[in-house]
Amino acid sequence: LKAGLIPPASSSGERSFDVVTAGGGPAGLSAALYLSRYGMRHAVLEGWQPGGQAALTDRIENYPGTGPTTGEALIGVMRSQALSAGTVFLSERVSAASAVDGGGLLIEADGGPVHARALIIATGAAPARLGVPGEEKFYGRGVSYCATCDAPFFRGRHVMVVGGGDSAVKEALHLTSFASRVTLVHRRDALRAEPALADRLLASPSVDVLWNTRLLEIRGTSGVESALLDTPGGQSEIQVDGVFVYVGRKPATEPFAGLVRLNGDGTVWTRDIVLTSHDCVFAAGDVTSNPLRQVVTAAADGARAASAAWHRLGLGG
Amino acid sequence: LKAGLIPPASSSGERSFDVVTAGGGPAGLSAALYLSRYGMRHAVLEGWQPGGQAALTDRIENYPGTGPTTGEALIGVMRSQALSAGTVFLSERVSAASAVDGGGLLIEADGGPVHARALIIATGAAPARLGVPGEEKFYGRGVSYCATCDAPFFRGRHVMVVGGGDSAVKEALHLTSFASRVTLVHRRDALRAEPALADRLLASPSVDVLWNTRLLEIRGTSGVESALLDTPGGQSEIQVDGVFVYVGRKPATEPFAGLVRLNGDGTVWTRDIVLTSHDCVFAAGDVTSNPLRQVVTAAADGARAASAAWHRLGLGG
Amino acid sequence: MGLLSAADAEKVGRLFQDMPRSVTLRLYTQRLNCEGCLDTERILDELAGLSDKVKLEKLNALTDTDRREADAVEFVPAFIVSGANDRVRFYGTPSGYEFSTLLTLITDAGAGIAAAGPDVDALVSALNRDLRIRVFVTPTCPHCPRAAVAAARLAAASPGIRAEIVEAEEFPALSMRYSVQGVPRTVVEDRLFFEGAVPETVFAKALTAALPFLSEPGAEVRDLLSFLEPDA
Ligand SMILES: Cc1cc2nc3c(=O)[nH]c(=O)nc-3n(C[C@H](O)[C@H](O)[C@H](O)COP(=O)(O)OP(=O)(O)OC[C@H]3O[C@@H](n4cnc5c(N)ncnc54)[C@H](O)[C@@H]3O)c2cc1C
Ligand SMILES: Cc1cc2nc3c(=O)[nH]c(=O)nc-3n(C[C@H](O)[C@H](O)[C@H](O)COP(=O)(O)OP(=O)(O)OC[C@H]3O[C@@H](n4cnc5c(N)ncnc54)[C@H](O)[C@@H]3O)c2cc1C
Repeated sequence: LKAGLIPPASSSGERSFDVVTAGGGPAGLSAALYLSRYGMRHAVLEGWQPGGQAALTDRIENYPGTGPTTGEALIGVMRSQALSAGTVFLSERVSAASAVDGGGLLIEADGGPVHARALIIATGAAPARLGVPGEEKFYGRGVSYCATCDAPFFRGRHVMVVGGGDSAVKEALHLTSFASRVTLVHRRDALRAEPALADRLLASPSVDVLWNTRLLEIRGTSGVESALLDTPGGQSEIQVDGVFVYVGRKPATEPFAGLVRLNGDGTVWTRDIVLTSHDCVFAAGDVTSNPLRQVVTAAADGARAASAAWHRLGLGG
Repeated sequence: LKAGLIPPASSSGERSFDVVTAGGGPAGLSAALYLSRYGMRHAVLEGWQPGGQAALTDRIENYPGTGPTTGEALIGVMRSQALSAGTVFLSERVSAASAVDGGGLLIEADGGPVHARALIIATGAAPARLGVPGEEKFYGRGVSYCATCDAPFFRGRHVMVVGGGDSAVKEALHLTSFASRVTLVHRRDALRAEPALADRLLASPSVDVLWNTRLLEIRGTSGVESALLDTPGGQSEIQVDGVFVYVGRKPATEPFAGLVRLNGDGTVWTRDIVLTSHDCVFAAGDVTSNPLRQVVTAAADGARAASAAWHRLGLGG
Repeated sequence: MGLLSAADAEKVGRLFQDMPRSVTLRLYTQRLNCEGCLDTERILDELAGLSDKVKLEKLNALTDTDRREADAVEFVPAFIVSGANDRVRFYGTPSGYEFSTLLTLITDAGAGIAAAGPDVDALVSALNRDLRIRVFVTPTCPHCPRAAVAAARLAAASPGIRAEIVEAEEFPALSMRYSVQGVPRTVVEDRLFFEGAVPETVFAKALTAALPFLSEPGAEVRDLLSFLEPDA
């Protein structure tokens, strides 16, 4: 077993901590680093995607304080900072969390219950689905939500990217190194992505953009063969070998729906950045509605949640 | 002239930008990086302390994503990221800022007026003074706000540190390598500093702590000779050769007092983390009352302020 | 063994190689009674070894007295960073943050970088006397490089100004004479002082305002930055 991976047992044989952080993305890792420095007994339940969305990003140029880097490298440093400060990592997913009568929280995870005096929700978000016919059927066989992961399968092929925000544009750019042609389909007439990215995309010779266009259906037999589009000039079907979907993210808050108040879009309701409707529960990063969803904002929220938890538990004078 | 140091003149010969950021600490540098990537015409008026407080810190261990580093190195990377993304830096201090009839902001700086459509206040904070007799008189001659700078003058001497937070404890620890004896004076009965630091301090044989004690006066002739204290046992005067003051920070908001609403403690009043009482003015970092004052939180606030300014000016879809 | 890592040495070497003109470090040392002399010589030797754009001239403070007097060198170790002019000197062993100051002094001299702008022009034309600026620094002081470089750039801009960077710990008597217990502390002509670092333009503006005070006879000492206030 690797150091830091062994769940410490409490006297009663249970797994119990001062603070549990759900989520191992930048928000969770930063919270862990701060909690360790505060000297608190704590564990990170990092779910099934250690490192979070950031770890899957090819190139990060806008994290202040590191030069351009890969998501994997940046997250790698964050994780090892927390590890060497004493964080316990459990690769388990939280399925439910509830308040215990008389105080404390009960967290249900893959490996059994975990007890904590405070909880930090940093479960981030997962890609939103388009909800069109064929999307579910061809997932993993031409439909993807992660260009960084799947681009190599489309070397020399024609791929479609759906979306117009930062993620769609970044990943479309990434795909140009693999695919022979990238068609970006966007339902508006301008990109929402930051100009530094958008300009690069529009200048790329292997990219064409279909404005004011919606994807209606993904078609094929064993794999993706074509896409049916609703364009300003009417419906049209074009041949593609793959479809990459970047139409927003869905916060991973189901396990906490009974514990804390959620906003209409499923994010955790917060005030003062990290406080939730429950005294001993804090939230950080993409799982909240805090403005701007970036690595640096998630990391800052994580630090703030750790500090708030520390003060809440009365260990910070 | 170095690249990035030349103020661009607008058609009318004035200095005019989409966004001006006041302050060149982590908050201002991060804002600049994001503004550059958004493609906005902007300048940083970095005041007299380029890099801010962080640049003056010897060792930073808790910035997620870099290993332990020096403030100078961390800030150096942040600054060069912004520079290479196209930020204009002016080493000027803002003395006043006001709204112009018909829209826009007029910012008075050392080099003359600057016009902007939006302003980001990221002027951080400076060490707070105790306000006791002798403090002003002996500044630079025994009274200091920077142990890292001045510790060597107190080799083998007895110094006093006033305060109980992270900074006081960090700097008291630093002083133990120079002074023969360090007396920490704290007005409460417990340290507010993070345990990783506090434990190290309390374990140090050359440190003694006077709890529930206030410094009343710093005395001497040409330099510091003694400190008058108010202790639980009554007033007492003890001989010291130097006094290092770490009793919090004073936000640098005077130039903006007429432009935006301030909180009672002088910080800029904000909602949604970075919005101020003026539509086109944003605030980030230690100048706000946002919880936790750290490099990572300042950097995140800066990114959020840049994003808010971009959306406000209608350039973000 | 080198003081710089191979990677740093390469970086610094490249920085020097890119300088438009070469720079000579004129070093004064003596064998006896000089704690910092050997270390300073090692540091400068190493820097001079990185590029032929940086030359090191070694003088003996006790025997090369004519040169020493011509250079007005009062203490050892001392070196003059000589590019387009001879007006910037350093007293003491440049280590820690002072090492980064030294690198900037060299690259500034090699690129002819000087303070500039209307405030600096105003100072240069108003200057009716020579000025000696002393900046006291320590190796652990992160603000100090900025204060030292500002003084050096003012000196580079004006033939009447000489900048002396003083390693405060190495010259305790001198530090004591100016009651230095906090750095950076900048002292002009022994009569004006300020703590901390300000941009060159602000420094120039304050100096211009303070020139009449310096011309008055007397031993009164004043905070230079107080001349910036409108009522001063
Ligand atoms: C394609 C793409 C490109 C991007 N590029 C950039 C960029 O260049 N710069 C930038 O700053 N940002 C970028 N971002 C945004 C950035 O990745 C996110 O803002 C950031 O990762 C959010 O961090 P987080 O910790 O809040 O959540 P996440 O990174 O989403 O991490 C969530 C964590 O929670 C865990 N988890 C989920 N459910 C559970 C559960 N039930 N129990 C336990 N654990 C759970 C997951 O395993 C994961 O570890 C990009 C995002 C995408 C999608
Ligand atoms: C001794 C000490 C140790 C610390 N250690 C750590 C640590 O280990 N880890 C950590 O994360 N944080 C640490 N911090 C905290 C961290 O340094 C601050 O939270 C951070 O620097 C705040 O950034 P900021 O950009 O908001 O403001 P600042 O860093 O204060 O920067 C303010 C900027 O505004 C400029 N300015 C001021 N007035 C004006 C004006 N009128 N016009 C124009 N510009 C102006 C200044 O020149 C400066 O560039 C430490 C702080 C101190 C004092």
